[in-house]
Amino acid sequence: MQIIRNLTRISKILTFTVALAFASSAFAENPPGAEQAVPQSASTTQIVVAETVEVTADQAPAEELKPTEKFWQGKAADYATFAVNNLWICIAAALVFIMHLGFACVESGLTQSKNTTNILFKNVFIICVGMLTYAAYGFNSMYPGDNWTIGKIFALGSPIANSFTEPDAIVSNLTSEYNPGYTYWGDFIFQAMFAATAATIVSGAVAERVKLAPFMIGATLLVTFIYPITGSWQWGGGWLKEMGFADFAGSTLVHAFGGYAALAAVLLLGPRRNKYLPDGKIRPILGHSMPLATIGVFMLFLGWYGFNGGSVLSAEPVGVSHVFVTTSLAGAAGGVAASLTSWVLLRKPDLSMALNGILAGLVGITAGADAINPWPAILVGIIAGILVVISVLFFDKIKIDDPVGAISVHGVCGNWGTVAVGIFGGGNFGVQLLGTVSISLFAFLASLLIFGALKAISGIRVSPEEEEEGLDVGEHGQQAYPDFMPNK
Amino acid sequence: MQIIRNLTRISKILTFTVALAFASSAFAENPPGAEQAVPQSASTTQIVVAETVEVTADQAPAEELKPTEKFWQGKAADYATFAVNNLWICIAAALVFIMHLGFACVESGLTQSKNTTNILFKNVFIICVGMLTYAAYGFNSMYPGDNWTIGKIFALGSPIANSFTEPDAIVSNLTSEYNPGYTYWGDFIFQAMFAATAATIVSGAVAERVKLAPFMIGATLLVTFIYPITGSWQWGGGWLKEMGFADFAGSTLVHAFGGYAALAAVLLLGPRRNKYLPDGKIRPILGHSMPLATIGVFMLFLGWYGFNGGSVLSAEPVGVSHVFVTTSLAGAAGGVAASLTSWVLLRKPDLSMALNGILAGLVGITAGADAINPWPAILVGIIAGILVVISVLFFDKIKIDDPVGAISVHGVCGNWGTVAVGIFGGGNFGVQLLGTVSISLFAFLASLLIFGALKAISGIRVSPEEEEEGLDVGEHGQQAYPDFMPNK
Amino acid sequence: MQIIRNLTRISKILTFTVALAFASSAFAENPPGAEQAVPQSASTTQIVVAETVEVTADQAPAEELKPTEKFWQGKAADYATFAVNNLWICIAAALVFIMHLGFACVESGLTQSKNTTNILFKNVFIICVGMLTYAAYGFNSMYPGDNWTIGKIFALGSPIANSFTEPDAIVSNLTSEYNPGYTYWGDFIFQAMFAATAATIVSGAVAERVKLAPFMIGATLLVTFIYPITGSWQWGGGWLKEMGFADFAGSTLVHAFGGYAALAAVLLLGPRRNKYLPDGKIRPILGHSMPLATIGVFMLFLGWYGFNGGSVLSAEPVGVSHVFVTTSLAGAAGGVAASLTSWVLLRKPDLSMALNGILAGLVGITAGADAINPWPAILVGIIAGILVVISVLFFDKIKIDDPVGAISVHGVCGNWGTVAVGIFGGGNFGVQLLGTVSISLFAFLASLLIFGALKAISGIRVSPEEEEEGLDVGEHGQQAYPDFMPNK
Amino acid sequence: MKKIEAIIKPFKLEEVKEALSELGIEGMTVSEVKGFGRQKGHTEIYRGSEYTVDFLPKIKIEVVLSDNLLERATAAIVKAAKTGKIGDGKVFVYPVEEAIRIRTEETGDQAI
Amino acid sequence: MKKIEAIIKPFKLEEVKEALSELGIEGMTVSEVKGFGRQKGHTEIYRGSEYTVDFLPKIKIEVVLSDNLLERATAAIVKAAKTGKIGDGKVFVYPVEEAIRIRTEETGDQAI
Amino acid sequence: MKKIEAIIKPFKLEEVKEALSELGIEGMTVSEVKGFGRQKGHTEIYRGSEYTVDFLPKIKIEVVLSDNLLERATAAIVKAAKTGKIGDGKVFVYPVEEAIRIRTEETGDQAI
Ligand SMILES: Nc1ncnc2c1ncn2[C@@H]1O[C@H](COP(=O)(O)OP(=O)(O)O)[C@@H](O)[C@H]1O
Ligand SMILES: Nc1ncnc2c1ncn2[C@@H]1O[C@H](COP(=O)(O)OP(=O)(O)O)[C@@H](O)[C@H]1O
Ligand SMILES: Nc1ncnc2c1ncn2[C@@H]1O[C@H](COP(=O)(O)OP(=O)(O)O)[C@@H](O)[C@H]1O
Repeated sequence: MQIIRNLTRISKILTFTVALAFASSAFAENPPGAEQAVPQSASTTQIVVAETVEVTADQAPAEELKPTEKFWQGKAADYATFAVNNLWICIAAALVFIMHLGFACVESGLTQSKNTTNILFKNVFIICVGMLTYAAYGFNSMYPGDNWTIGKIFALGSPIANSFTEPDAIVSNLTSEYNPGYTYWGDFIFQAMFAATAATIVSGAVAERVKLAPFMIGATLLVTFIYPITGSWQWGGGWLKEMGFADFAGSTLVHAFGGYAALAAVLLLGPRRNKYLPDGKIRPILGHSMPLATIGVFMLFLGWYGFNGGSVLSAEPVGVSHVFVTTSLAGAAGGVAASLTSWVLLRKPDLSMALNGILAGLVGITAGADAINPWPAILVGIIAGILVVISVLFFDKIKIDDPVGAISVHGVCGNWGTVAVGIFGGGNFGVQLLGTVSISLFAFLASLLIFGALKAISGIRVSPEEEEEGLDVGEHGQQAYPDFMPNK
Repeated sequence: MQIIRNLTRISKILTFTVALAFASSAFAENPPGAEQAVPQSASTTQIVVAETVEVTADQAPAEELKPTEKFWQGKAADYATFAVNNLWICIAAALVFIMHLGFACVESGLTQSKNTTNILFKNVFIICVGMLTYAAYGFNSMYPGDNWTIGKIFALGSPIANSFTEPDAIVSNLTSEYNPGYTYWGDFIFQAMFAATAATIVSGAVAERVKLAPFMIGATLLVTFIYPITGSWQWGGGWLKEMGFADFAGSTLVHAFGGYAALAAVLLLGPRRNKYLPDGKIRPILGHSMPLATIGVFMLFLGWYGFNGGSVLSAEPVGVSHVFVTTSLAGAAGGVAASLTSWVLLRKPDLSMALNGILAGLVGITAGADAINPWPAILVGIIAGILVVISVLFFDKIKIDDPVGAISVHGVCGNWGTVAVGIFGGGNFGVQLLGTVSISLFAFLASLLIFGALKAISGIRVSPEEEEEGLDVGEHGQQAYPDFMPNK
Repeated sequence: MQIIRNLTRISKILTFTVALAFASSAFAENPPGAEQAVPQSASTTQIVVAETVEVTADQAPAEELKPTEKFWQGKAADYATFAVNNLWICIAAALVFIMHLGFACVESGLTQSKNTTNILFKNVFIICVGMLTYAAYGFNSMYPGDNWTIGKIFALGSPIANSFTEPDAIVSNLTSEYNPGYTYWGDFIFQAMFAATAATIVSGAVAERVKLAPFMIGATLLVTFIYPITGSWQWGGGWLKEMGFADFAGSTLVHAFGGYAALAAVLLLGPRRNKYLPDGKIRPILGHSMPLATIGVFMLFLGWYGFNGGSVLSAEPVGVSHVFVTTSLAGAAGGVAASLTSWVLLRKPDLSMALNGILAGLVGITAGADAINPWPAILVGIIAGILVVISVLFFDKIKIDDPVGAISVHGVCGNWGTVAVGIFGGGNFGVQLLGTVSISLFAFLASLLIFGALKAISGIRVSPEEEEEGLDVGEHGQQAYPDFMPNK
Repeated sequence: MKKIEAIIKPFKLEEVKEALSELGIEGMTVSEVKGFGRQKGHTEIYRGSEYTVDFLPKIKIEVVLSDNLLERATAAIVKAAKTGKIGDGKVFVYPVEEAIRIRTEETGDQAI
Repeated sequence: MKKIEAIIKPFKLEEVKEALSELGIEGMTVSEVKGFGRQKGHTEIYRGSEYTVDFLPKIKIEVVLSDNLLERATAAIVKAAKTGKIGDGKVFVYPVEEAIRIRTEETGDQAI
Repeated sequence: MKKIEAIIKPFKLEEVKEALSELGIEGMTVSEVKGFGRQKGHTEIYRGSEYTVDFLPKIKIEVVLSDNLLERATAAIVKAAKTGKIGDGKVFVYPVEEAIRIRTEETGDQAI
């Protein structure tokens, strides 16, 4: 009974939400960037192969062709180029998707086993909800086209289109008229994968003590409303873009954003219990599984080929291959530099630092992967790798407790990577600095506001008892590695 | 001695098997869909680049060109389109391949550590043997072309071609004459990856109690002989296809097939010991590693981009990007819906349910990923996510013990996804229902027959002692996580 | 203070290294294969889309076009083909990258948990340093073009180009003039990923007893200086190539190289303590995590699609799809054959052998994935799968202790795969034998020299106490799975 | 006071626990151990080399109780843990000199 | 000689260890155990089925010491391990007949 | 009857087991413990913060045996477990009041 009543409640809520989105996508003004959006029962008819185009072109009367077929008629080579470009965006989106597994693994590997289910849940939740809210609001808030609400600073979002039915709308959204590199759908899905990343970064920094529900709300707000704002400033064609700011794949827009949002949340939360002892000593809290952390970093590195490589926004050969080279070399240099730095500073080579170093190098090159040449890219990676070790030590020294080094990896190295474009990548140093500082600051303040409000309303930290016992049992009633159990 | 004798025996058996296949592929009638199949020592000569075509076209006499070069002469743009299409099929095949790691991880993560080696072994075995038997029999049974044995219902299989040597055969199998989207090889490998999936689904449901050898035999029979039959009904152009049934990437053909085959096997096997207590209580048997289960689900989600995306059967931009969007959003919606449902119904957010919910959403959208628009796709995912939680509870209630929820995820949500095409994707509701029911039923009955026969012949369940002790030691003499060991 | 002094030291060393590389890349003679290499602040200007070409071709005066745009003018179809080819090389590079996660997981899964951090660190380090030294020296040593130092046997390396600025250099390095399949950058990154593989193979064989620092030095020397030598003999156009040797993707050049380098290192190191008992008994040392090993093998299998598929060096449809088929089937056949062999010979189906068998099949087909037809490919895989089991038993019998079976998988099956091209792939048997023997021998001797020298200088083996206690604590002070810890 | 240490087969834990609860015993401490005994282990092969797993997983239950409960408790454990097959395990009884409940500092029979 | 066996809450280990060190006790052996007691476990739901986790993680500390240290040691443990909340654990004292240090073969109080 | 509890270095387990087997001792129970003692742990650094690993992995062997075997058994354990280096461990001997074999309900020396 209870079950059925609850179920009815859930389905009502969910149906309502979706109905709302439906409604707004159907009756609202056309979403910016989409010509029209009248619902359509099926889109099976959209498939076209250039091959066919030519054949039918000879035989069938032109008026029977579908709009995209008509568009591509006589442009078989352009169609092929568009197909490879769009395919790359889609594959790149899948690669960025797998970064979320990377985050889940790194974050759970570098924390205690009693909080593993919680961390995994948070990461699973964020990527899911991030895609949905980006569809419902974020995409159009971040890429407003000409529909700015407050000139070049803020645009109100709206749901993505549901389908395109008018021939004109089809052509202008689903062919190279929309963009030489991708369809409207390809554009959306690639950007959607990016969106959840920022919130995921926060997840690692607040691990082992943040209350689940407020975190879920805060992270959802961040990814839905805040990330698109700063995103619009640059990639949406906003004020930073107009100033000539350069941030190729998001050292600042994604990583520093996440890093500084994390910093605010960490400041509000405070350190984990018994991390900083009364006598001033720092008690390390060991990560429970190095294989998990390593799997995570390799998954992130793999995903970065989509993150940076896809940001070429086409399969243009020079761009993609150049970005692959700089990304690889900077990541590798970061890993080597952090290994050696930890070896010298900390006596023994620290695997967790080597892993952080790889990520630091990758974050560092993200802003200039297209604009920086391979040898300077290595230098960017080396500096990031050294920087991340020092930064981790520094934050620990000032008692800012970041279990996985997210603030250092994404925040600090995100800043570094962005200004590095001003040094090695032909960017304007001042503008680069301005850009990375203003977005970092905005992310910090927005996060402070959101998590500050949540702290005031419901609290954001679990009880000391729950922290001792672990959030897996406290929040989920589910251990990550349940062992022996009474057998009846 | 013993070793050498055994070895001789193995090599004899294996050589015989391969020789048979060789023979049949060489001397049998040409396999359907392949023009001829005379063995050829090497196929190094097949590589051609459109680039070269043009160059050689001017300089070399036409008669020196290889058949494919000749074919593509003057069609450089079509060649480029064909290259990107075929590349996508190949990459998609690799993505579907990695789903098998996903299954291995989900299934072992959600079961006890004493059965982990066994589950991993089963998954490793199935993907290997599935590819081989699909080459030896399944592919031609599933795609008979015009060679039906019993009209549009059943076609006898035969080995795939070994090579193409006649110019005509080369062109008709290895260019866009075969298919605008892929070569004969690309076609085979993409379909082969799908084939093993159905059997792998069974593996999870029967985990922790099924005897290894009978399982291996049963799963091999299923994937070799049964899956191609139902597959031929739709994708092979059989009776369901003719009725207008729509199942884009296999909500029914792959997932419901696997789910109902699993149901039959589970009914024959019975529940795990001490799962349903005499007093009517259900004793949960906890999965031993949430990180493993999470890695598995992310791998499956990643692979699904190939599963659904590749089912466009070309790199056609609108199709691929649309499928990426619907697949992503439905998976995400399933995850969120299942999380919330478990939170409301079961008091706390259950990670294992969130993971099942993602898979449910993905299974749900698989039939209509091309035909359903993004917003209804979210609705399909939400319903699948709610459905899977209720279904898992329901099967437990009626004492059908499915350790990983395979019947609910693949069977029930496979059905749902298929009829959803009749609701949101322009399909005929009646035909959709008929299709999903008839294939589910056929899979159920075939599995009942196969595992029933195995049960009668050799038994399919391990002894209670082995079940207590774990199948890792019982079947493999190999623990998954061996701990301290005498040191001499 | 100490920290700052150390830091200064590190940064000095690193800056110096990079400066050196910069200098040499800038002022050295042009690297072979690159027309010129004057540093350039940014390469943002390189992006071109065929689409644009056509548009601008009509409107803008030709002299304003960038060199690549000019090059592609009027060749829209060739541009599309080049884009898909180059994209495939880049994606293939990413897939090969993930093989390094595969190695890390297999090696750590098949060894004891007290050495896990150490193995992970070695694998992380090797892929990072391998890419860097390949950029600094290896690429140009392996692909000398006409710049051989000692005719067709040895070429001195040099850093890769930093950028191309002269229009001629841009065209000749970044368009199909460089190669129909990829740009200079694509070429480099794909080859760089291969380079580290050989050293990684060694890592597994010497696991659980090798001293970290000497291993790092030895592996770096191997990958930097030795691998490019044997590589140049074939892929660089050296003496073996001229003799008609065939090794498509490196059964010998990569795998046997790694396997025999490993053999030399293992001979110098000796077996793990208590592995071979005084009474002649062999004490097995169990791998600590089967899931980790399984994840590793699946990652390697996935990566192999890039390793072999990318070695087509273009997206040519017949080549790529043929290679996907032979690679898949041979890997599958290896897995099945090894499972059955271990079942017959060793009483129970051994998962670790099934996993080794898959790798054996993949290594076996690597030399002839393009030239061998599907059915013989299965035979190659079956033989590799049987061979690897026997070989593992054999090496144990003669007391050569290889914890993960690397010598058998990569060495022995690498040899087998290479001569198999002489049997099934149209290669000359004698030349195949000569090629695989000479490269295996060279790798063995070079490794003997390097690790022999290191043994003489610093020792290459940890102390017996450290071996008992585990290298994780000894070398890194970091357990892989730290458990309960005093809480203050 | 006495301490009972029972080494039992892992899947018997729940039954033993319930048998003790029925006697009014409300506290016990349990750990995972490996047992070597008459129940011979099994010989396995790993990558071709034979080895014997002669340490089998067992559960150790420790209960401190007052003398008057001793007999009934041992009997209950024996009854609940018995399968009749080799390897069922042992019950050992030790003298205890003192017990203290940390929370309340009660001692003796009060503490257990 | 006596043996103290203390079952404590895991996060109290370090404090207890220090308390003992201050008394000059230089050796102890520690293991992870699961405790069942008045501190009731929690009821959880896994995939829809309820179950009770009534074995809670505890740490067992074993110290063998000379009789004259006994009182101070138990007091120190009780003090360090106490939170006042249910589940704080127990201290049990057992007689020890002999102790040998393997390295030196010293026996009795010398050995500990 | 007595109970011997030996804390030894992990890699000595097999030798101790064999030494005991040679005396005709057919049963024992083994567990993984962490030891704190004169053998100081090591100081490590994790992400920049120093910490001391002063709980080192040890193996605990428990054997209940008849009084007449006691001397030989302790001697055998000491001999087999000794490396002469610090941290070799301890042997403790406790009184046992009763032993019961669950399978047969035999008691006393019969049971062990
Ligand atoms: N003398 C002993 N001292 C301590 N533990 C023992 C002793 N003998 C047996 N055990 C424990 O009891 C378990 C069962 O004993 P075993 O001899 O295998 O079978 P049974 O209990 O049927 O006689 C062993 O695995 C071991 O843990
Ligand atoms: N009679 C007993 N014998 C052995 N261990 C016990 C006994 N009673 C309690 N314990 C151990 O002490 C722990 C704490 O006991 P509990 O009754 O929960 O709370 P408290 O210590 O506050 O009385 C238990 O978890 C168990 O490990
Ligand atoms: N008083 C004690 N009570 C219980 N266990 C002890 C005691 N003293 C030492 N141990 C155990 O013996 C182990 C070895 O002791 P340690 O003092 O390190 O070296 P040694 O055995 O050479 O004197 C310790 O790690 C601990 O497990």
